[in-house]
Amino acid sequence: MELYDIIFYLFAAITLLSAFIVVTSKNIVHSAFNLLFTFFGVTGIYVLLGADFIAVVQLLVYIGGILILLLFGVMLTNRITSVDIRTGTVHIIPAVIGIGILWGALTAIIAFKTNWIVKPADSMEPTTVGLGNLLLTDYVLVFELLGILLLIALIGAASIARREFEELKD
Amino acid sequence: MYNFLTELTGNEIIAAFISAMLPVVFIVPFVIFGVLAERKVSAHIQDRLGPMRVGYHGVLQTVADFFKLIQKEDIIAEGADRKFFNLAPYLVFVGSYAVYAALPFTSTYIGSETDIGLFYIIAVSGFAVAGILMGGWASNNKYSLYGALRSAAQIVSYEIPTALVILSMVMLTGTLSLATMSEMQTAYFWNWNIFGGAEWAFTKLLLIPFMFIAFIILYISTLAEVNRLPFDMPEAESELVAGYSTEYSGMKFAMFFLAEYGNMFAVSALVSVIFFGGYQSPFGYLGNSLGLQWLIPYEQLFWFALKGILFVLVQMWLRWTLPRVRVDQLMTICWKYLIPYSFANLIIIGLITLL
Amino acid sequence: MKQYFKNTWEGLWTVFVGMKITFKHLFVPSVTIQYPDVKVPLPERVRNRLYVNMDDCIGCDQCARACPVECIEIETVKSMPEEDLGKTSNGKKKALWVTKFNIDIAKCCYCQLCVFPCPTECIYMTDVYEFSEFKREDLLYKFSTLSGEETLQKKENFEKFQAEKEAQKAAEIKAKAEAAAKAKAESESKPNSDETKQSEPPKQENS
Amino acid sequence: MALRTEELILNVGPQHPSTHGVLRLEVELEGELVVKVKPHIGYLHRCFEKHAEAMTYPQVIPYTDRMDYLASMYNNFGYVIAVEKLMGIEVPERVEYIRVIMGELQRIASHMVALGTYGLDLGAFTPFLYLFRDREKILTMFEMTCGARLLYNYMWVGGLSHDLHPDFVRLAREFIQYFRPNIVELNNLLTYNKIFIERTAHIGILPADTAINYGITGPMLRASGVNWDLRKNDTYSIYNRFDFDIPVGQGHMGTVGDCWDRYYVRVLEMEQSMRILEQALDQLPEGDINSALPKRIKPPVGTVYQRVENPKGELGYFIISDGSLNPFRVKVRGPSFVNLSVINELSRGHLIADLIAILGSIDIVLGEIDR
Repeated sequence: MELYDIIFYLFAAITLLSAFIVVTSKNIVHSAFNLLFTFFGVTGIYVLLGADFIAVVQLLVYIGGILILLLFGVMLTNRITSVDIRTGTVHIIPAVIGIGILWGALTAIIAFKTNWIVKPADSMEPTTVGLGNLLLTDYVLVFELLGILLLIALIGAASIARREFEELKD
Repeated sequence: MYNFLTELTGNEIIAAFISAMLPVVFIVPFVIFGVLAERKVSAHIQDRLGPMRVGYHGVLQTVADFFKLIQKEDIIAEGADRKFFNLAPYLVFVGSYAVYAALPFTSTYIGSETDIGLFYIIAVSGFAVAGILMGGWASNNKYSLYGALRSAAQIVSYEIPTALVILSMVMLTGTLSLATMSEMQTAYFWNWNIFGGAEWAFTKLLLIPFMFIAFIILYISTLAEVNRLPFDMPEAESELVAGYSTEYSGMKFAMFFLAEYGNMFAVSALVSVIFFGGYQSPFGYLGNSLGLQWLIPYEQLFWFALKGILFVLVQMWLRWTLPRVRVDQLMTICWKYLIPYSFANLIIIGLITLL
Repeated sequence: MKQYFKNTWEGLWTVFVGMKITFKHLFVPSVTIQYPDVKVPLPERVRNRLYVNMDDCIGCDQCARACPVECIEIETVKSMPEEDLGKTSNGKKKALWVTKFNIDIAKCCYCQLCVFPCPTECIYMTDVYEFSEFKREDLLYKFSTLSGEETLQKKENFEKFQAEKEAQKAAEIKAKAEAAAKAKAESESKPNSDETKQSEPPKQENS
Repeated sequence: MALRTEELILNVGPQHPSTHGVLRLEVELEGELVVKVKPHIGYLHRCFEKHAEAMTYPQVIPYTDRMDYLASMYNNFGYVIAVEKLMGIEVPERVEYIRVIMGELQRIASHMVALGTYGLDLGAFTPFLYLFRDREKILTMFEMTCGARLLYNYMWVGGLSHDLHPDFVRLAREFIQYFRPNIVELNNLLTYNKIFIERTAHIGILPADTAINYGITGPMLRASGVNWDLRKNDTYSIYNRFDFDIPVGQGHMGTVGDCWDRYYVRVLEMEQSMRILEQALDQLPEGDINSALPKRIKPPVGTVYQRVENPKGELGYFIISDGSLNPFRVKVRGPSFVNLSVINELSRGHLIADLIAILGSIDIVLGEIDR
């Protein structure tokens, strides 16, 4: 076993385990924090795949941004610890059967129908330049539209969250 | 470094482990020095003596404190969420430690010679926020939670001016790699980015004032990112007791401390790499003039540490001078002042580079 | 807009001014001292631990009465007529055995009110300020020079003396009563003129 | 958008770095906005007023020291002139001058603590220590004179416990020379600092009418623009002989009566106190300080109310005498206690950080509030 493999399995284990806790945990804050480890594990796998830029974006956007906001929301929710989320104890047997069949079929197809191409891994090349070129040439319209969309969302969020403080003052 | 160790030990796992542990060899002595320096600087600014007991003029005070902290009882409040409470200090430390992976200590030692080092540093500093939030929440204390929330809001906001300034520098230098950026500012101090970069041209003169503005913006926002006064909202002693670290004691508290001081050096090093040539000597190398090539990395390490420590000292100097800003003023400074200025600066630097 | 730039400038400038001041102070010699190694000389009037010079104490109890927190406790026993307790340094004659002179320094509020009324200036405040103890009982200072046995003995002496005196008095009274009865019997016209002498009460043993 | 939210109750204190003692503020918060503040006091209650009934008149003086322990001299001052008024004692000139000198030095010392801790509340540690360094000089002078640094028991009914130390006048003059430049330095370091101004200007505005309604006195009232100082308006001792100004808040940096004004009024008062000191030191007569000391303090039956301008405001002593050696009743009108009552009014709608700033600007001493 090489170093590469060890790290891969480490990250995979982190991702799967924490993802499992995210789904099963009864405490919503625990779920949110475990999501952090899921994202982190995914980041590691991105790095191993040679997608360094995507990995950093994952770190920046998901951990540094989205997850923090999520935690903000969760933490400020009323009575966080006493929230009772039902985790599917009602129809557990039909659910297991249904998902089992679906999952079995999918794995069977993947296992038997796919033509696996085995070739040595590419040496890691920096992807930043390529990404930058693509974003500002082929996909420039999408890029700009997304930017505008996000801006609109930002302004909308700000205007919703805005509150008049004057009523409090007297 | 990694390759060298692989050859030396013959096992890449051990080599990877050793090269990953190397920054610890730097951080721990630095923290011991940093805490002492903080106390001494504050003492002398305030006409006091500071620690004087342990060792000559108290130089071993932090070592003694460290041993004291190890021995301390590890208190976990009853209402705390034990798992996350225990995990949080380490997560915060991981966040600050991960930054060191991309810092070029010398031209030969850099943790990861990745091409996107700057971007990585911005991203990874968000990791500490998660740790702080976790610690604040798990403490089950209102002050801690306030501290954590403030900290998160603060760090997320101040990433923007940092990123904008870094963006303008990336435009100027055309690289995201810290090693390359340092390499470009080689030889003498007038080649540093703060003096307009390596090329001699009319643009260099034009750039200098805007570089200074960029430097000040970056320095202020890094101060905020590492929660130093005047932006120490999360800890805000007089308001929130000790913020997110209120409930911590013993070694876990020391972890927070380690992370804080580690972060201080990391951002100072970042500033020195971006504007002050990183590990480059300002006056050329002694090793070159003496013909001793092996000396150069050590000289570089010296300059790197010196510049970093210098900025850390300025942070301390500021801390003992200024009052704390209020939490909404912190946001005002960020959104109404730093971001517009850095935007304008970005555009102007872009225009000048196009010239 | 003008205000905006003014704010920016003021912010930076005042920070700079502040930094200049603190930088200057970096090179100002420190005003603090290394306390247990170096000590500030105390002025002569300094008020710290109370001390009683028992040689001069006459047991008058004025300090205990002046104390607002009642930290001084004094007990005295009258001396025997044949005993000579000597004189205080300012010439007052001592007449009481001070069997107990306790100062609970933990209660003391260092107000110095006990010092002024003292007629012989035997209680005063010293410049000793390091007298912390591990046990609270150790803060109860006992100044009396008499040992327990001596105290008992003095008390016994006094009681014996008192008893003797009383017996003597009783005998006297008896004798007088007898004499008075005799006198009365002899002549009823004369009133008992020495009654005032007889009714003189015995002196209090403690004040 | 009506989101259902809930107020958060936060207990600030009694163990908190900036409640200046053992004060507990029950704060109702909406986010970080203060909705309501309810001060809970009494953690330091020592029954001063009840105690005084069991004490003789001179024995009460050490107890007054312990009320506002940052301005003990002034507490003594108020008490002794109240008893003197009750007994009709005229004290010698020299005693009057010494009392004024001590009182004004105490005012400077008390304001130093107020300003220093105010900086500390806002996160500036250094001015605090600079001011404490200077306060030490005043305390040393006090120690030279009466032997104590904090709880003096210096002023007695009809006189003083000790005469001035021979070096005192020289040291006091030196102190004035030394301290004037330090005020300038303090102003540059803290008062005019942009961050400090931002933190304090327009915060916790106390309008003059509210201040009067609540009975606020002292620098707090003056910061609201009301020219009211008992040293001038209801003069006692020999304050009418000195030439000094009463600084009032003018809203230089924000609105009249905001935290910055309250802070700055104290800075200006230190300067005025030094003016009084200079005059008093120049005029200080020679003489015996003990000539008016009564043999036995046994005031006639009657009541007296005497108020003085303590560093924090109007400190009043109401004493009922039944003709015995002990006062029948001593009631104190403490300035901090009254000034604290306005905190809810001041801090409503501000942030927690502002609450700290407002509390600091009131300059409370819990020893006097709880008594």
